[in-house]
Amino acid sequence: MTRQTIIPFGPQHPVLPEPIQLKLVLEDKKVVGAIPSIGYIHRGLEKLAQQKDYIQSIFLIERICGICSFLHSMAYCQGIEEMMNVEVPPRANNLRIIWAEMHRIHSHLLWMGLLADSFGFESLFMEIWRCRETVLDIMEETAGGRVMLGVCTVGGVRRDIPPELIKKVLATCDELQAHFDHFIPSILNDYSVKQRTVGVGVLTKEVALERGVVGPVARASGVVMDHRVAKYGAYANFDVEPQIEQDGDCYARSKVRVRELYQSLDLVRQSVATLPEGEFNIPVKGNPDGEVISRVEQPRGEVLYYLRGNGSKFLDRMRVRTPTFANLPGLLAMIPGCELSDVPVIILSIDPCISCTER
Amino acid sequence: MITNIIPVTLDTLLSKVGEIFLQKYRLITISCTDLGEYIDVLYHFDKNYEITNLRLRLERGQEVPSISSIYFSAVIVENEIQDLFGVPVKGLVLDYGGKMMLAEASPKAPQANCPAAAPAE
Amino acid sequence: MSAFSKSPWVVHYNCNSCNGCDIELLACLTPMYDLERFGVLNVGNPKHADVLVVTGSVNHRNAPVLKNVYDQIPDPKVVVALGVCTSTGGIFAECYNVLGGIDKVIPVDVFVPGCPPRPEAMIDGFVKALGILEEKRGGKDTGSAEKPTITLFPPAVE
Amino acid sequence: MSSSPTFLQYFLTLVVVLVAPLIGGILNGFDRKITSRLQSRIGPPLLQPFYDVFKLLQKKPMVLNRIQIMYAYLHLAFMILTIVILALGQDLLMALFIHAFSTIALVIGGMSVRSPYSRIGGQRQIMQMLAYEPVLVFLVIGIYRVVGMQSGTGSFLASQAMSLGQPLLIPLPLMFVSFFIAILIKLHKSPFDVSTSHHMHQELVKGVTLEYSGPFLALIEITHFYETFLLFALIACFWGTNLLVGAVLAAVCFFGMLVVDNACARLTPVWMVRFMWTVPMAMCLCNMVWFYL
Amino acid sequence: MPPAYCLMPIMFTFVRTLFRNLSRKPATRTYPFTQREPFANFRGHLTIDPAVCIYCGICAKRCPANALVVAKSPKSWTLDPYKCILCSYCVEACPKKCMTMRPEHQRKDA
Amino acid sequence: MTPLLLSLLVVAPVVFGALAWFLPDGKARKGVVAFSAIFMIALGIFTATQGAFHYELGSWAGPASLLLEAAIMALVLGIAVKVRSWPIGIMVIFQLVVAVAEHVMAHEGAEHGVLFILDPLSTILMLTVSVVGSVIVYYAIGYMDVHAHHAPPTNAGNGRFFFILIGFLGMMNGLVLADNLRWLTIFWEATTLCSFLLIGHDGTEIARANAKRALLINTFGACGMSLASFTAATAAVGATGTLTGITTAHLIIPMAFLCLAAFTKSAQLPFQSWLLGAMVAPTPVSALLHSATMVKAGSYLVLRLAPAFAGERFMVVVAVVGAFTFAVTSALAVSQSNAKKVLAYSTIGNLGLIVACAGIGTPLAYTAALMILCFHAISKGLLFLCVGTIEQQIGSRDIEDMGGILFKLPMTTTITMIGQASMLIPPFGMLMSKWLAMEASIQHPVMLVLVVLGAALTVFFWCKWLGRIQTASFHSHYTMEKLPTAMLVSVVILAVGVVGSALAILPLFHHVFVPVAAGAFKLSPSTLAPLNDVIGFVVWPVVITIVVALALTLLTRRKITEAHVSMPFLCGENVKGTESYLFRGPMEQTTEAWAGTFYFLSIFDETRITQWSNLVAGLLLLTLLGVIKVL
Repeated sequence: MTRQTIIPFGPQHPVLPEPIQLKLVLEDKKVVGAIPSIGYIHRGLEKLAQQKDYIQSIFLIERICGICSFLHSMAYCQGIEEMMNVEVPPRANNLRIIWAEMHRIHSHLLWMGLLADSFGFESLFMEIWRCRETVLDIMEETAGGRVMLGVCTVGGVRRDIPPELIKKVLATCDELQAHFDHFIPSILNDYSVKQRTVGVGVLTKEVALERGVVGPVARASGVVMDHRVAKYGAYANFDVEPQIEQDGDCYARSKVRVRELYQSLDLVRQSVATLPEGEFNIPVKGNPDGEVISRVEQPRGEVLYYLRGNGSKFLDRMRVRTPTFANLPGLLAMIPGCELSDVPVIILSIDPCISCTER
Repeated sequence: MITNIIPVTLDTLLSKVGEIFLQKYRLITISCTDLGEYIDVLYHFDKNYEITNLRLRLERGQEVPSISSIYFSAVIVENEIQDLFGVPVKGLVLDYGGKMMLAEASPKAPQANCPAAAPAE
Repeated sequence: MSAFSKSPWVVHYNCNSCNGCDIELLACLTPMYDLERFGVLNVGNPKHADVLVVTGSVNHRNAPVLKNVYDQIPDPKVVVALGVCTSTGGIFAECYNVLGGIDKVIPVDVFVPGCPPRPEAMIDGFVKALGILEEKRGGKDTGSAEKPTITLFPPAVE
Repeated sequence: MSSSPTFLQYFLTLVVVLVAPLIGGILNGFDRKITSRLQSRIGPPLLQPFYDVFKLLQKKPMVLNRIQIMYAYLHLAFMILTIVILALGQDLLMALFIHAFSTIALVIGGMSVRSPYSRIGGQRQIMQMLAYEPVLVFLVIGIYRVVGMQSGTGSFLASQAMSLGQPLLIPLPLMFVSFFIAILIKLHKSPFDVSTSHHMHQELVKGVTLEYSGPFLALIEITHFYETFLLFALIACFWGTNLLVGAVLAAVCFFGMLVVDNACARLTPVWMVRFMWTVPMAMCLCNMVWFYL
Repeated sequence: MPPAYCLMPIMFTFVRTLFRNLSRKPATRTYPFTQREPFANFRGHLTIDPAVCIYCGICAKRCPANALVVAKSPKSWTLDPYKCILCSYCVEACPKKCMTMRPEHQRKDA
Repeated sequence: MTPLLLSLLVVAPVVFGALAWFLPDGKARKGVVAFSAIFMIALGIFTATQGAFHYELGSWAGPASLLLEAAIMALVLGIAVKVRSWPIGIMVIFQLVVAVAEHVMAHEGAEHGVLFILDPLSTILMLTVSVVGSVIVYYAIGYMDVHAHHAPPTNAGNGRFFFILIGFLGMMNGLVLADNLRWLTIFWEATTLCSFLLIGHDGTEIARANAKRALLINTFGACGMSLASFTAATAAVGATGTLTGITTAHLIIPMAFLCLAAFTKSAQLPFQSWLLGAMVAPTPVSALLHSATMVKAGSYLVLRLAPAFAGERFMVVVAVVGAFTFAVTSALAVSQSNAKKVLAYSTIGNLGLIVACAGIGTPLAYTAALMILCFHAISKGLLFLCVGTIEQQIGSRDIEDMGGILFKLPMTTTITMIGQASMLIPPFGMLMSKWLAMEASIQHPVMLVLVVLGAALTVFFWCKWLGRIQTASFHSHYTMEKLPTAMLVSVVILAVGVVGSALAILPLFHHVFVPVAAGAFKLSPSTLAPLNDVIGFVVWPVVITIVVALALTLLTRRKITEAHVSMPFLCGENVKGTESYLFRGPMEQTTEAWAGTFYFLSIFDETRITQWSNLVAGLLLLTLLGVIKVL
């Protein structure tokens, strides 16, 4: 009866900070189909990493994604260390966790702000991003970069956090926790916010398993999966409880991430409390050889590095499977049946990182 | 180091993947490495944080069957392999025809190590 | 400064960026840096914009998109390129799918170096862009921005 | 009575038409300034809306077709006409229809281009009209009942509101609240900014105004100034017996609007229509029932 | 979903924060009118003391972004700030420690 | 003079029609049709200038009416047999029985009332029928030429079509002028028959089925008519066989039956389905019978009787049925993408508004109803003709397909826009009368709510359509479309009528509508002075505003050249080239971006709303039965 509406959603679209295109097909006002078009941001980074030596690659790999850059370099370094049988000093492991969890906080806050923006809650966005500056400041002070920390290296970390800064880190944690209380209720309880998130973009547990989604998206659908449980690095010393929700809608994803914020704060504190004295990096000799898979839980979910060395300082293969890459098929299952105005919310609810996806 | 590697051939790939699917494994991804004389394809599956890998040795010019009819989530990665390694993938549920990651004007099969496609270093 | 350069509306296009510059640009708009002090609004739509902010380098797929977005901004307009990728391709310059800086596709008025540039640097870039916008309104040809390298020689031995 | 306005009325109307955009613009400036402060920012200068308009007027025109130009002018012209008719004390319901046509002009202007986002924005704008028009009609009819039906004309802004002896707010409290909600829709404030939105908000990439740029967008902005002025002038008239109190009332409502705008997520168009056709409509009807009892 | 009016009381949860913001000074850092002291650790821009440099070229070799070019004769050290990713790998690699990463970002006119 | 005029008004069209039937296809027939159209216009205007008249037939009128009725009944019975519909058959036989019974039982004198009457009210409808109807007949000349080419082969042929179409004008005039209820019933049935034949004209399966349904429902209405006549003629007190005789509360039962008949003819809920089905007929038929004239007959009847019953509680129900119809059909029209169906729903809604105004029964409401009756005929006739033209030119009547026709059919589209604007904007008649209706309904809260909601929904669907038809890309030049003269001329005439009536709305209001309303309520026009004030001020300011805006547009427009035209916003993925709405999508395929119009099918679900509202309307009708208590 009526003709289908076909609109391009992206690449240049204000609610998507990153270029991805969804060809949306609407019947009347219901979205019936979405076909993604990617490649707007494909650089060929895997190939380049094979052309640079394995230390230089760290800086490249940090720039796979500007949001979870530290966790990328951490996963990569862990892989190389495993290949070269390097034992990382315990202090470095703990420092890595401090930065990793702070990165998770900053990433989740960023996501939360963008979500607020996607349903037009501008002042909530502003408030959350103001809070996020606190994390950025402490990262800048400890690591030397606001988003590109550049501290992780093979064999440890490049910088230590001196005791006076450790105090500041703890103070920041308290400040953050106090600030969260101002806006978290709005994300979780506000009627208008719930209207936009509850029951929107539902991904059932079955579909979540079948489509292989990861991270908060999977956890919000009731899939128990948090790679930190697998005890890599210093996570071996802490108990990480995966945050699970059953509903699988955008609201459940918010809840999971909100709880992870507090969890991350807790992990930072634990990590500070158990920070051992000693070296924070050890010199590394030789070149990587063999095959290794390194997995790390990023803010968006599990990232997989498949590294293959050949005894030279260049790798044969550096393969990254980023969380958004795994979540895209899940996204395609959420969209059909929603309304056009829900599309931005659903897309943002998986916390897409296209630059990760396409590398 | 990677343990748990099960070698498969082109003929046994689909049946093996089907078996793994029935055991409720999750497909993490497919890694592809061009080793010059042949292409090495690794299928990573996960269950309870344990990885199981299938290793497929692919001769140059061979076509690989798509597992996207079993694991839909393989669509994107298989398209990517098709794009970047120039390995034709047969039976994709959603076939981008080599234009998912790469544009019309991009270099073809850039990650394949064959001399024709390798960029000058 | 006339009213013209007191109201620069911005459209942002992420070309090939790793998100680092994007989130720093967004951070510029948030309370801590608040670019709206200068009248900057992120309009998200090239038709309403005066300033095109680009992050990231150009690849084969997004080059025509960038050109389209640029073409859809009514004159007079200014292009601000944030970050080293936008200027030269940065660390990704050698990637097979990277064409290089955005000046290969559109004329650029301001380059802001940094990886990513910190918000203060971006504000500097915007302030400079406002000046150029003012000149362009007067019909002046401002040319395109330069990317000077810094070369140092050993001091002459006395 | 509407029969023939005096020369003085014509003169005053001219003054109102000239001053209205200035006041509307300043109000918009306050809007942005206060919004910024609510968000803990410094925000733009107070005169920023005027800078925006001046800038837009200096931009090169850019269009998709020539038809949309006509609707930008019609949008503005009918908004001014609404103010003229109200200032001259003519029929309120007719003023409402003319005001509605001003919005229709914007909708059709947005829909006259084939650009998909603009068209969808246009249709959402119609949904907005669908949501608030009944409330406004009921308000007008409520005013008729209060001011007296014999005349059939409510010379609203001028004498009658004052001659009533009591402020309109007293007999029409529920309608006033509904009107306030309608204002949120009219000015595209959250949670009702579905067809287009202001400031940094992005809905459908600016929805119905998407394909207007430069001078034509300036026309729409100026209309927006007029509309802001009109709506808050109407609010002030709810306390027409003492316009000073009315101004305070308007200021309070203005601030209330900003708070609501900043404390709500954008809701979906369908929710908006459902809400408007239940809660505010029911309030209007309850208020109406008083007069039929 | 329950009808709208049942849930009205928990709308406007954000109002408290808004009024809190209104009652305080804006959080804005008024750059460029006031400038914050940069953190000592920040990697702002790269400088070199040409007098100490021995023009060995190690930094150029290490640089992941190829932003450095070092010529042996005539001796020169060239930095392309529009390529430099500020990783400070060169600073660590320099045998003479003649390079420093300054905490201020590079000003346009510098 | 009067008998001559009368017979010309009623018989001449039939004669012309017969002539058209027997003439061969071609110039001769077209000439006859064109001449008859012009003749009827002239005759209508001439008759109107003659002023009111009464005319009584001789004593032969009674038996003649019985004979004529029997003849028509026989015809309908034949059709009933042919279409195998026993309900129609039974109802026809029932009517015949009632007619005979009335003839036998009628009180003395009831038979010899004034038989034909032309008063100001009937003048208005007669003029509308003659002028608008004739213009549509003239349009049909061009339309049927093309229609024959791509419509399914018809078994009837254009000759018969024109016979019925022109003959219908006579029947309609008879209906308007007849005062004797028996004669009224005859013309009533005759128009039903015309409608049946014309709906089935194309001879397709669906056309035949819809024609049958129309016949069924209208025969049901005719039963009401027949009963009304019977009860009026045999009433214990104040028995009269005439329409104008039904003035007192004693005759409320005939009034109720008349309302029933009127509701079926005007397709009020729950009888709306036949009118929607009737849209399969060729467009001139839809324009003439199913929008401008025949369906008005129902609301005209209610309107004629309204002053007498003003204030009766009974009329409140009538008014609510009308207002309810208006609100529901407006909602249903939102969900339609078939242009003719939208028009059909809108027509039903406006008829409902007339009925509602009649039910309110104040002079103000009465004036509003008169204005809608008149302006709606012009506007809707125009819109139907435009849709007919568009349909023939683009081969679709779907609103979605009407994008971009502005430059294909600049003339038709502009006129369509005027037609649509006339439903939406002051000072066009439709909007002004809707405004009056709203002001009038203030007295009745229930009606007020329904009318306000209906009006809001009306804006909704007109806007969507208006937005769709002028969607266009940039064209620096356009060329006028080539249309058959008949189609072009008639559309232009109606468009001029729409604009002219808008400009002249003040004089029309003061000198035509208000006096008629005053006459109906036996008031002097001066007592309606406040009414005059209502419409007072607006017309010229609006006209000036539009002119200023258009002038500014023209000034600006000249400066806009191809150089200022940009690509639409497609998120940056535009494909440059001739068609600028293509974008590069997944797999590097170019796709056309397209924003369809939203019809909110899930909310305004036609089937569901129809079911529920039919139920409600049926219950409302049952409350009409309450008049039995008068017995």
